[in-house]
Amino acid sequence: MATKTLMKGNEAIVRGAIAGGCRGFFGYPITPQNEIPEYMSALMPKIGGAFVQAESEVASINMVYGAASTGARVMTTSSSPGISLMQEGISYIATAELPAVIVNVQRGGPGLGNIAASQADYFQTVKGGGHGDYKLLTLAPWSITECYNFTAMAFDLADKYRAPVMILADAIIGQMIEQIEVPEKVETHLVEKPWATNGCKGRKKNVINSLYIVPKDLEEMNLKLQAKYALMSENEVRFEKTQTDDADLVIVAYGATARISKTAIDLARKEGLKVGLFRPISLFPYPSAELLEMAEQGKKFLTVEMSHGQMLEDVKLAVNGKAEVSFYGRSGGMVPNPLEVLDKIRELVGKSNGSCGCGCCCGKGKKMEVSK
Amino acid sequence: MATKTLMKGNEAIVRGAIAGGCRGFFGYPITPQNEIPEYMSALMPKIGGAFVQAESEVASINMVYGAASTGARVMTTSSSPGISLMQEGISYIATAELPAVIVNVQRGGPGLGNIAASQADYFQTVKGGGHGDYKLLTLAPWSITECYNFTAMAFDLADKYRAPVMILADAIIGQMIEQIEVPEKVETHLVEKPWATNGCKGRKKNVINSLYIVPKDLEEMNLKLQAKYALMSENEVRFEKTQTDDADLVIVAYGATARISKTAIDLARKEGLKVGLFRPISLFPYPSAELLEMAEQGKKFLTVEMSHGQMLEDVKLAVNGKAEVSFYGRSGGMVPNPLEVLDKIRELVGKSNGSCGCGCCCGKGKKMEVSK
Amino acid sequence: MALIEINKELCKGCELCIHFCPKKLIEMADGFNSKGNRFSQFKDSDGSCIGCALCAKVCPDVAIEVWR
Amino acid sequence: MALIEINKELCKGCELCIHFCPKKLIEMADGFNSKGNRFSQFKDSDGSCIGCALCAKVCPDVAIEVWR
Amino acid sequence: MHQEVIMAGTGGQGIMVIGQLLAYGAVGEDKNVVWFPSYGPETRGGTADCTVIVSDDQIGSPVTAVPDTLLAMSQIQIGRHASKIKKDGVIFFNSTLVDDPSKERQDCKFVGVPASAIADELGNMRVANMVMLGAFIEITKSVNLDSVCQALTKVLPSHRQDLIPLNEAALRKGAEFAAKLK
Amino acid sequence: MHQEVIMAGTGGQGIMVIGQLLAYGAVGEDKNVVWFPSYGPETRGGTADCTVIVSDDQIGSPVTAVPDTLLAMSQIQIGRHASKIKKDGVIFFNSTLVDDPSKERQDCKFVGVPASAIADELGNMRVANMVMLGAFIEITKSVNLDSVCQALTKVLPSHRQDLIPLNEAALRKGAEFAAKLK
Amino acid sequence: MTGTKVFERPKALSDIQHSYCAGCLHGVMHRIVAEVIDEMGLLENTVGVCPVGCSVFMYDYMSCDMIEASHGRAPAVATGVKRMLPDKFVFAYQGDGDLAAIGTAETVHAAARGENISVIFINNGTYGMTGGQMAPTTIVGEKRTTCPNGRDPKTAGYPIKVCELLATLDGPSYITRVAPVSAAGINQTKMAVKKAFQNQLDGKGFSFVEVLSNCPTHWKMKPIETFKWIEETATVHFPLGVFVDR
Amino acid sequence: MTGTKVFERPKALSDIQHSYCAGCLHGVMHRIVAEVIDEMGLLENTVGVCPVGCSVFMYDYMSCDMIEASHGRAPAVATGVKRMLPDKFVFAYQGDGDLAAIGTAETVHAAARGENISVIFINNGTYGMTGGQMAPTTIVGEKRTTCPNGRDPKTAGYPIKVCELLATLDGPSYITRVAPVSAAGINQTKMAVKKAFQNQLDGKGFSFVEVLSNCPTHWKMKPIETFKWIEETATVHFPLGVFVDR
Ligand SMILES: Cc1ncc(C[n+]2csc(CCOP(=O)(O)OP(=O)(O)O)c2C)c(N)n1
Ligand SMILES: Cc1ncc(C[n+]2csc(CCOP(=O)(O)OP(=O)(O)O)c2C)c(N)n1
Ligand code: SF4
Ligand code: SF4
Ligand code: SF4
Ligand code: SF4
Ligand code: SF4
Ligand code: SF4
Ligand SMILES: [Mg+2]
Ligand SMILES: [Mg+2]
Repeated sequence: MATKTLMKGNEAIVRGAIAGGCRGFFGYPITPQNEIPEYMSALMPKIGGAFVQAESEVASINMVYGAASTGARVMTTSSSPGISLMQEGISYIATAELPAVIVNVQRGGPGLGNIAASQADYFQTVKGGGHGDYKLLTLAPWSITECYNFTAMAFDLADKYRAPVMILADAIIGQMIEQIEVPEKVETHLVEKPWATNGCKGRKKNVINSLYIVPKDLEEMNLKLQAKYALMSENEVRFEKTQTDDADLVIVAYGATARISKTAIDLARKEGLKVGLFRPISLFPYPSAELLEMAEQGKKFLTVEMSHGQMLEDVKLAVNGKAEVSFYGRSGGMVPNPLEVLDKIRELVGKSNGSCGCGCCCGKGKKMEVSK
Repeated sequence: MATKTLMKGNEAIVRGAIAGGCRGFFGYPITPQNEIPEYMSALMPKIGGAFVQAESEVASINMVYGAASTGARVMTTSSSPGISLMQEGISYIATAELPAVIVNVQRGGPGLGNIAASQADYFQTVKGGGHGDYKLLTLAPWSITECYNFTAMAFDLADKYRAPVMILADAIIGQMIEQIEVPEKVETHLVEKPWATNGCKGRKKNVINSLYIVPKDLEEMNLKLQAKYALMSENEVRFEKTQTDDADLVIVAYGATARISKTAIDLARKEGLKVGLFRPISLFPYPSAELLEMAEQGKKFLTVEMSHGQMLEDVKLAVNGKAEVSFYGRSGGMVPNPLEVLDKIRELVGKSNGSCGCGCCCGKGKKMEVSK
Repeated sequence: MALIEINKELCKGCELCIHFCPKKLIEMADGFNSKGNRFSQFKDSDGSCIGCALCAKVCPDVAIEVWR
Repeated sequence: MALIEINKELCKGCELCIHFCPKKLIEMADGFNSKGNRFSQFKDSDGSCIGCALCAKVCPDVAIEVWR
Repeated sequence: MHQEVIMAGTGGQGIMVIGQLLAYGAVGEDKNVVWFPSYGPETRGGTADCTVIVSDDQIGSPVTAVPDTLLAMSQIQIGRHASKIKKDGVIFFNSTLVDDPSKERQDCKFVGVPASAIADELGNMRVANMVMLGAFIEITKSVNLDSVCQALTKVLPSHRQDLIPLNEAALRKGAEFAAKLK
Repeated sequence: MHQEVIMAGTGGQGIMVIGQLLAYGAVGEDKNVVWFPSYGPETRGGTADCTVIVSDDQIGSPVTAVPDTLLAMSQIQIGRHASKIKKDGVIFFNSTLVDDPSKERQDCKFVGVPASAIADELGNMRVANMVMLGAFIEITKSVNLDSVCQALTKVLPSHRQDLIPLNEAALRKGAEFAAKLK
Repeated sequence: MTGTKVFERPKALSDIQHSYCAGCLHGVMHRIVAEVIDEMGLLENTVGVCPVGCSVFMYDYMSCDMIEASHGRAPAVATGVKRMLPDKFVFAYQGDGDLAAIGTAETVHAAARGENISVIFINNGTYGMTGGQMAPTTIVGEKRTTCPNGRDPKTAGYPIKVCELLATLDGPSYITRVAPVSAAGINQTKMAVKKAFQNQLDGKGFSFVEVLSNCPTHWKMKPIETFKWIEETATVHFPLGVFVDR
Repeated sequence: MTGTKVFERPKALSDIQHSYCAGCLHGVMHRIVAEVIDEMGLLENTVGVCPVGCSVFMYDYMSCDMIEASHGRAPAVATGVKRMLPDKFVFAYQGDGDLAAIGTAETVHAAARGENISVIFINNGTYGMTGGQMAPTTIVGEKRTTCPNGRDPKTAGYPIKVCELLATLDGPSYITRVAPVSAAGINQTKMAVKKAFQNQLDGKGFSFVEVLSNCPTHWKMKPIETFKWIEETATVHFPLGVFVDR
């Protein structure tokens, strides 16, 4: 039977990865995710897996590229600046159609920033921080249990689509300790990998490559990728709705800010305000259709992020002008607390006309409110 | 008086940079921009500037970080994969508020891709390929003359806003040769740089830094950046409109695809089709207000890109559901030719109802039409 | 006659000065400074400090000044 | 009696084999192959090829085969 | 029962450990709990705070807007956090290192514990954190001291397990001291 | 006058150079011109094409949809480009290396120039490109041969300037040969 | 055809003809690598990693499994492969821009880790693929497109001797520099490659073969002249020999 | 106070107290760097570059102009500064994770270019700031959080001797390794820093001082024990001395 214990998010990511069949880890230390390589260095040898502390994040992602080429389930993890260094490698992995899991425990940015929680790598993750038209199937956990389950699931998804999968967490999710029911074992779906470069015994040679020197060929590769992303959009959209049916205002938030918003919503409901939570779990593919549907029901939206309005753009693209979209964000490691969100809710609910005064609906660059 | 000569785009970027006061170049070879470091290696020593062939793009961007810290006008150039490697450094430069010019002569991606023209680094450039909430003031030249003038101007803009400025070109623009009238001299606006780290003689010490360990401080830094970007949105929006006044359909395209679209439009006009061209010149800040205005006049839009629909999202965000937005794109180094665009125009103009059949308005991932 | 002064607030109590003093003229004090750190103190009853400044040179916190 | 065969279509006319042949049994041919490259040819009137395969070992295009 | 506490100190004072002890203790009693830390970059010297929420209900936000309690190891933390504490909340401070801070908040209860001194008596400065936790538990009753003592094996790193008796002693000394205050 | 030509070869055959010569020649006559290349990655062996558009009007698209003319240095280029050429367009090919391709397009004019052979006669294979350009100019009249010859100094790299007479000879030989075809 | 064939195209070479310039030693080195793979019977057991450089298409030219790495990262990619497949044979083939410039960290650390892989390093003193720029191995005074007046140590520094650099590490089991520009040199080169491969099979760890190679195109020399230059000049700055063998 | 002050806080140190752990040699090295800057009168002429590591806040602790570089790139940043300001004095201060892991390429190439900068390299055998992970300089057998059973060369390879590595290059003018853990060692360290700085003023090019440093916190030793360990163990694996002086 499943055991209930306390666990830190970073540890849950490690345990989930191993449950998901991860047998190779390549990473470089960076706060706030250091527990991940540390646990991996202790656990991988025990299960006959490989652990390499790489010389840099650039090396990490390229070791993952090579290790994934063999068909093994492998991963790397880092935090914002380190993920930026991986962008070339991620673009290669996506193009070579290699299954791999990447975890970003986001910290305050830009620049060296700090080690507190942030969600300002959303654009980098879902729009493509690297060059070219590729996408990262992205899952955003909001609890330690999801850290475990999503990481395990990520390896299946990576294999299913032959694509890199990103777990987008943040310093709160990674550093937080709470209860988790660790499942006895996780269902994993291992697939054949006839494409793997593991020696051409009994077959013709395999090549892992992202070079298509003839534009026509590269365009065909791109169309293949686009078809794959369309398929993900059909099959892998994940989200959670809470108290949205009767809601006038729907808060859209993921990860830690979704949890904070949940508390704010409970407080608002106590005040009789009709507010609900829409939590995108897959950030790509994004649950646009569901948002549009709610928009057409006449609901208003409030996006809450630890950024200056990044997912906000996907919400706006989803509702396509059919609903008012407001924004509340903190940045640089500042975390909105439930009361700040509650204030914003109070300000918005019951208010009839268009402009929410947050300055984020004007099309031009985004202003932000900071509770003083 | 200005001399009229033939020049290659990459050379024009070099000459424009020098005219704009560039005195330090740090770069690493990559096709299709190799002429830039090659010309720089010959010219910089002649004008008492510095040329360093860095050991990598990571080193290049960090040399730029150091060189810009001294207050000098400096630049680096690369192409898609190399720009991906610069993402951490770019995020640092933006946060440390250093003026610097970066040129991306885009090539086919993702991955190693190929060396033909592409516009698939749009997201990376304007949404933020690096971590955190920063933006790059981005200019997209469509002629050799603009390669020269925009690069020169970029140094002024970088100083004016203490921010990195990106010149987003592609293999066509970089490799193309055409006439240019080289101005006698370019007006440059040199500014005081009391913040520069050049020795603290007669003042208190200066520090160039992007670390703000206290979240409140980093949030304030972020708000300062956001204010700067808002200011750019007020002052630095650049675009060009041609034959849009009477147009039923407005093609939105930048750089090489704008030129191609221009020819298609001329052909369409010959057929009596009312089509115009809207060419964003600044990609950030994006000319959203102007697009919205035209949308409200009931015009339809067709975005033409060498990508699978990246700028398309900014067009949709701008018109905010008030107009139909169609898309035509080629990728992987395939370049749309004027007749393909003309066909798309024919298909769209005169057609009344909503769906353009390009599959790009469905909110879910983008499909694309490729002329067979 | 030489002497040293240890800035109690700068001291973190690493005890390196104590080990480096050839004359063993430094010892840990009781109590803590405002930062909650133990700190060392100079005890030179018979003025045997030679002002060699080894204590100061090894102090990571530059907490020691020396007079000679 | 040894001999070599030069694959005219693989040859790029670099002339390395010509320089490496101790017996000077290789020369450039007139004309071009279908790729527009000059190419070399084996000329061994009196069967003096010793089959040392130096020509083959130095050929960057693996255009030469040797029999002995 | 729903208790939100901020524990604040500087790196090396063992703030994270006592926060986790409280968390493990609470789980031992089948309560819901969330712990999360925030620190500066230095392993030592930098600020090191953690939030612990113990509740009978499911816990939403791990971030506390209005903590019930503050536990401060040294002076600066008072300044940084006292203002946030809820009206009639409790502020524990290490009176060995902190001068009476009661002026900071008229509407809170202040509990001074000479933790460093008591720890020193016990022969190891580093258990001042345990003394503070002991006092905290005695007064807030958010968990039983025994559950916390049992949790020591889980929380202390293997190379510190030999110090369990000392830590337990420190916890109890802290509790005793606090008991006397009532 | 508006002339769109694709010049196609493999790296090392000097396609880019003759394209640029045409461009510079045209500018010398105050025409508008755009040149742009596309190649494979290999310095040698890979495909190397360029597009040249010469026009009396402003030039929009640097990309040509329906070229008026193709200039092909060797076999493969015919296959790659012949189909694109406009009806009644002209296809120049290096007949030393290309077998008669006229079957590829019934509706185009084919001009075979034994460029490699002529170049070889001139004692340097590498000027086959110039022979082709000479023939192209003679027949299309898009610019004057002299303007192109003058452009040689601009286009040839400094370490090749000594070869100007040879290149000029090759240009003229190509023109002569083409003249005979009429 | 009389007699027996004593020299033919190795099986490990695919039948796609490479597109290197006439006289480029990349072709010779591919053939040698392929011959050794054949002779050691490794074809079906091999995963090769090729670089970004003129040899970027090596994955077409070999008939074993191949991975095309990003520029400079072949040692990291090979590490990833070898760690997951310790029983397979893994080699990396890299140019000097790839290995000694952008890939410096990956090279040094794969060597320091003693990764059980074999690396073939083609030092031709330039960036061939991108058009003949200066490389970290370009000798002082040599002209390249980014040092048009010749490499000036005052601004561009000095060439890196990679064998000597890596020989300071404890990880490598074999480090050698060869020059396949003479009959003897070609044979030595093949023997070096063979030893590097055998070391991996013997689990000895990182093996490294630096090959003094050429670039007739960007050196602007006839192929045979590049051979002469390597023998007379390159070997002076990059001495041949065995630097590590343990 | 009688007598004259013979030892006081150098001007080049700001009055912000650093937050290093008790007994950490980063503090001593900051003081030595500051003293040399004072004694050579460089304060107003200096641009310092600090790393990402425990010494990331060095920009607060020095009173000269400072630049905080991204992790490992200080040599590239310093290169950018020096190229634009050849007459200013430019130093970089880096840890062993910063300089010998992620920054390997930037270090090797700044040295190979003979960049006229001075680099102070703090080798404490661990990643202090991130919590005591294995560094490229961690000695075989030593326990760190990412080699909890001690560094095993079979999987983690061998430590890198950076001085020996860089000494194979022609660019550096001065390379030395010192250990400020004794009265003599502290004096030698200061002399080494002084020479490294003087070399730059003399335009001699790249100078490099490796400092065998400590990390009482993650080594889990008392400060004085770390001194003993450095003298008895570290110096065996990382011999002290001058490796280049020209
Ligand atoms: C990240 C990145 N930077 C730069 C390039 C461009 N590039 C391709 S090959 C090459 C260097 C090739 O030189 P070398 O490694 O010496 O190989 P060679 O062609 O000489 O055999 C460069 C810089 C790239 N493809 N990717
Ligand atoms: C790109 C990037 N990767 C990783 C980190 C995390 N990080 C910060 S400091 C550090 C290593 C510090 O070790 P060292 O350089 O030896 O300095 P020390 O703390 O030991 O003095 C690391 C890996 C980072 N900030 N940026
Ligand atoms: S100066 Fe010398 S003798 Fe005096 S206290 Fe310091 S170390 Fe001891
Ligand atoms: S060396 Fe300095 S910090 Fe350490 S105990 Fe002595 S005075 Fe205090
Ligand atoms: S085998 Fe020897 S002798 Fe015969 S042709 Fe070749 S090189 Fe000459
Ligand atoms: S060596 Fe090979 S390619 Fe060169 S000429 Fe001889 S046969 Fe031809
Ligand atoms: S460019 Fe140089 S290295 Fe590349 S294939 Fe040609 S000769 Fe060989
Ligand atoms: S963690 Fe180690 S290196 Fe960092 S300050 Fe503390 S003792 Fe010094
Ligand atoms: Mg090379
Ligand atoms: Mg260290």
